[in-house]
Amino acid sequence: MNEHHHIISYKKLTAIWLALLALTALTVAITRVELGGYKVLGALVIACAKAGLVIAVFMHMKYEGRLLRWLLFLALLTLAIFIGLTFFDVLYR
Amino acid sequence: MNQLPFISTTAAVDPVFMFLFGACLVLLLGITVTMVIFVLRYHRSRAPHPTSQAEGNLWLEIVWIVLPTLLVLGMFWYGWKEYLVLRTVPTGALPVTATARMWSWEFRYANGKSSPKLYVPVGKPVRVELISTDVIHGFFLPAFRVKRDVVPGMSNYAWFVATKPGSYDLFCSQYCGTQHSAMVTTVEALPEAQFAAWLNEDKRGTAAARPDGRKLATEKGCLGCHSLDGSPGVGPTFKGLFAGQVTVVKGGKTVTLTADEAFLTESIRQPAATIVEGFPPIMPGNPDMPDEQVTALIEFIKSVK
Amino acid sequence: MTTHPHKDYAGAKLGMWLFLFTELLLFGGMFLLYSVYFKRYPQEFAAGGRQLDWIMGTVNTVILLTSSLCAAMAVTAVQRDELRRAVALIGGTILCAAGFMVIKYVEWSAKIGHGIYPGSEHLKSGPPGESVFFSLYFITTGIHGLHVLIGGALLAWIALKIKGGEVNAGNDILLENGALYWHLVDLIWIFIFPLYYLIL
Amino acid sequence: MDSNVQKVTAQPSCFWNDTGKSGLTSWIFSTDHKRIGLLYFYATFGFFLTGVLLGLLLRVELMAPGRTIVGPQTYNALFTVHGVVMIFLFIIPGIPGAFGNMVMPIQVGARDVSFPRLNLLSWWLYITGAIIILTSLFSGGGAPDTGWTFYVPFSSRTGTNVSLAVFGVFIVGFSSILTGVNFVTTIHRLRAEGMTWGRLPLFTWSLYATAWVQILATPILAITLVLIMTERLLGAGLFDPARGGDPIMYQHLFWIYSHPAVYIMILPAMGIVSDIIPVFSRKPIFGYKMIAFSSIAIAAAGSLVWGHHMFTSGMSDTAVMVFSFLTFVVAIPSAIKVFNWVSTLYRGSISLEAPMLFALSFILLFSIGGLSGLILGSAATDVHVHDTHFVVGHFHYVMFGGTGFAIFAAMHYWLPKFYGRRYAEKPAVVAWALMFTGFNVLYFTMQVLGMKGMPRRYYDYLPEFATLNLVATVGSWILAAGLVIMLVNLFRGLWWGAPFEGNPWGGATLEWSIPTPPPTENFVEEPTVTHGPYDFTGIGR
Ligand code: HEA
Ligand code: HEA
Ligand code: HEC
Ligand code: CUA
Ligand SMILES: [Cu+2]
Repeated sequence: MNEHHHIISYKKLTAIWLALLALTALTVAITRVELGGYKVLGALVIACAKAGLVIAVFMHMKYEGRLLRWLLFLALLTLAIFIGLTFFDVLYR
Repeated sequence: MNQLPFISTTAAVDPVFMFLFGACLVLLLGITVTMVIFVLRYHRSRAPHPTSQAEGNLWLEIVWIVLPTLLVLGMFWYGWKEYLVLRTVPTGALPVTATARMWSWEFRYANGKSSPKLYVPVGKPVRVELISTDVIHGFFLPAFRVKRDVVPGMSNYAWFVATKPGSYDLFCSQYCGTQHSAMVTTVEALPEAQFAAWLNEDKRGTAAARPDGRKLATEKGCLGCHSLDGSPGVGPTFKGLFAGQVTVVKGGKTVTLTADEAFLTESIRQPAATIVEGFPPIMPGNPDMPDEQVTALIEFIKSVK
Repeated sequence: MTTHPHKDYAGAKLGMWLFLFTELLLFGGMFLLYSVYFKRYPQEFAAGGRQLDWIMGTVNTVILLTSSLCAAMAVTAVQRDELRRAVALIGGTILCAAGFMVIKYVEWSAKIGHGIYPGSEHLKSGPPGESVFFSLYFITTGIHGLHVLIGGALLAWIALKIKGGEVNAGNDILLENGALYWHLVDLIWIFIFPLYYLIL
Repeated sequence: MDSNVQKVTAQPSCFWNDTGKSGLTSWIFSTDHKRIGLLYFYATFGFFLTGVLLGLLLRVELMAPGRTIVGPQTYNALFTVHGVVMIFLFIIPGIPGAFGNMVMPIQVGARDVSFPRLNLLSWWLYITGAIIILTSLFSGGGAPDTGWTFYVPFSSRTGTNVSLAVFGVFIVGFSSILTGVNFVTTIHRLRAEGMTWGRLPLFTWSLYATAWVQILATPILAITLVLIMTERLLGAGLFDPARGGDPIMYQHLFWIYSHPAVYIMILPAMGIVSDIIPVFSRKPIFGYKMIAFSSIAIAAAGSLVWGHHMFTSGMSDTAVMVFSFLTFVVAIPSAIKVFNWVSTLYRGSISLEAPMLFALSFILLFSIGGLSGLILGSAATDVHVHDTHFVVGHFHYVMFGGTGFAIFAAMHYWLPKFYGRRYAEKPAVVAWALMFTGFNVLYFTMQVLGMKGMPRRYYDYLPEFATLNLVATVGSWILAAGLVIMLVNLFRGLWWGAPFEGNPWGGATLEWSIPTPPPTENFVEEPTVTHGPYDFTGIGR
């Protein structure tokens, strides 16, 4: 039954962890300097990058089949649409 | 009938109804008749075996995707276009402020006059500013096809024009509690001159005439919650209230007070400050009520023994 | 109970992911509210964010990332049949969870001590946006904290199963799913952190 | 109930006489999908009868203006509880929980669902939630009086027991989520050899689409309900305008779930109808692919239209435009389905037995309801009919006339399969005729009332609405009479009626290929599927 697994080495996991810490430091750094609206954008982009790393490696998504990836995309898209459509109200009121 | 420089809300909306109902009726009849014919014609007694095993037909499918799409887009567009009429107030509209509270309406005019019924001049558009002091209500004029929710903390509006004199229903359409269905009043459309006379007759609240407490209690909706005969309601009964003892929750502590004038005044102006034990904190406040009205209400409460 | 001839490994994983989607949307509702109110009260949100302790937030982020690393490593360990090490790594995760909760507790009590909590008099008298910010903060981090507790308990239970030999290299789906749940908790925090602590 | 069916269920492996265990515990702790399905069936149907009784009381109160039998506060509690019970305890769990559980695993050729114990947990969560909801009626400040929509700020202020009721709904929501997770996994993973996506019965397809809505939309309801509780219990003020909150945001969150929820209600019903019509016409369904696709399309597009409940709320006009447009988009896949069903009849060999009568009346009643939905979807007309009895008429047409009638069809179609006995045909047809008539008298009248301007949730009304309200009330009695006849006939038949063995309807989906009632393990050996679900060649009748 083991053929399902792609075993991820400790080394690789540690490397990802270091990258996540570095990104955390980066977010803190860019939100300390005055960038106006960009810092919101920057912080979110970095958060997405971190989320991407966690999902891809820690959660093994990189090694899953296409189905799961599509479904994850579907779930995220749904959330984005819920938020997006609400803004048709919020922005134009 | 329509000599106005703008179209009335009724005249804007009704054709949309006609079009939609017409289209729906045609579709419904078409489907029903086809179904009935098929059922009769291909009933097992007449058709013991199916004579077709067709699993689909691409062209038919395309036709009945494309045609409904076009129809439906037309419906959308027409409905949206006329909706804009409801949202665009003609210039020079008469401003009125409608205040909704549990469970009564109050209409206030530019000159300070206020009234529990909405008086409007015939032929002149009216813009109603919608204000709620507590929960969401709905401002609904079926005769004018107008409806807008009255949301606390939000400035909504509606407009309409009465083309004929008369009395029209005004409902609260958004569910707002026990007496939701009693939150009903009327629009009184008067000929222009008559309306002007009404508007400028002595203004209640500013004129010398002392307000009538019982009438006020009815108009302000007090009696929707407070009974006069001791029976329980949404709020405590007025009967025997004055000078009696009341247990209230004040700032988180339970205390017993005497219902004197100061207490009644506070209860009317800022009911949230002291909540009578056993009742929900739902009474709308009246911070801007003129002093003489408060006095009149208190006099009235005193009289209910 | 019905006995299954064979375990459906991929099915179990699919089921877990589907469940994670529902969690994602649950928090999604809070993020929706956040985005709307942030749009409406940018100043008040910035002011509110400045009142949160970004150092504690950062420390908590590091702690959660580390806990996630431990959880991911535990999966690797079990798959390599290094069961002892797996249990130890799960222990690390739970330790981090505890540390996270302690810091959260300190933060919350500091705020509550200052009279800042949903429905407090302080917030009622302050600017409207501030009350909204802190209510969102408490509810979001509260629900998140609840997930940390559930995730910690789940992993502890799985550690017992590893010790008992029920979860091993040949049958590790339980641990994989437990770890997935834990990563989700981390994932949510990755967004909570900049949105509440940093954007100021 | 075991002993009564013993005679018919002689074969030892029949699921009614499961291994060894007996009595109630063999049911409420069973992980067998058929037993769980029946548990769901009886529970949801029990709540349906509760809700129906409340609906009847609503009508009696509205029979004449003024007080008829209850006071305003009681009336408000009545329609709230009627709505909550009908929506959350009957119609949403109804088809997936009951018939989905009973039939779907067999239809895909599986032994059970993917997570049988989770399935049992779903049922228990459902029952727990239901008990909490019912407790809320008799404790605290009394039965909730907010309407099933729980709009703030009213729901955060009223003194009635809203918090507990909301908590109950929250639990029920979890049950719905778990069912969704279970079904998607089952359909992906447990299809038998040869059961390709193109051979899935349309009922299973519709459950698949429904399950996705359950998974992606229900969590939003969960968080919304949590927020009501924090408003009430903590005074969080997230929707309180005095504290910077926005009541309209509550409505967004509520409808983000609750509009897709109406497709949780209708999609499986459409699936039932798509399965029944070909069987009773002895002809393959017309446009299988389009029907399967339109289920997905309805689920997808239906998730984007929630704002149409808020046209008058003060939402921006741009949003009104967007949501009105998207609402009309949903009508297209619905139209595809209706046209395909009708075409299936063409040149078939139609037998008008009870399941078919209910299925065909579904098409009509759903069409009336759906077309009246278009009037609501168009911005200009919705302003007039919003929050009137026109809306009440609309949703009873789609929910009762649509889903309700589909459930009745399913009861006549599938329950005999699981009991091995059947109802009598004549009374079933009489009951159907009465219900169909009463239904239209009741709800069409309501739509007329709404057009004339009678607002909904009105305990009392002006005299001008009196006659029509009386007519509607009489309609509810005709409907009630039909319902009683149907129930008596159906359940009498299931326990004492004529035997129902083999494949009397001549169905081609897998559930008809196994013994009646089904054995515990469904299939003796894993089936290999070689033909489509509506391929009737070689199936005798
Ligand atoms: C089973 C439940 C169900 C279903 C399936 C639907 C289906 C639809 N509903 Fe309904 N609706 C409710 C349950 C449901 N609804 C409930 C419960 C409420 C009230 C909630 C509350 O406030 O308490 C409500 C309220 C409601 C409103 C808000 C009204 C208001 O409060 O002002 C609107 C507005 O757009 C609407 C629209 C629609 C539309 C466009 C569809 C469409 O999906 C319909 C599509 C169907 C058809 C179009 C008919 C079939 C097709 C044909 C006959 C072919 C020909 C058609 C064309 C060519 C177009 N509904
Ligand atoms: C599936 C959903 C469903 C179903 C089937 C029904 C069924 C009925 N509903 Fe329903 N209704 C709703 C869902 C549903 N309702 C919802 C969601 C609301 C909105 C609530 C809100 O505003 O918040 C609502 C609101 C609502 C109102 C509007 C209240 C108002 O706005 O003022 C009314 C008024 O007439 C009404 C009436 C009825 C009637 C008469 C039935 C009839 O079906 C009942 C017919 C009666 C029978 C068929 C009785 C026969 C049975 C017996 C006599 C019992 C026999 C007993 C045993 C054998 C034990 N309902
Ligand atoms: C929505 C229902 C409602 C309306 C309308 C309402 N009240 Fe009240 N009222 C209450 C409730 C509930 C209480 C008890 C809780 C509290 O003290 O706030 C109360 C308390 C009071 C009290 C204190 C009574 C006592 O027993 O100590 C007074 C005085 C009072 N109201 C006067 C009025 C007047 C005058 C009006 C009209 C201008 C009015 N109310 C309108 C619900 C209402
Ligand atoms: Cu005010 Cu309903
Ligand atoms: Cu809807």
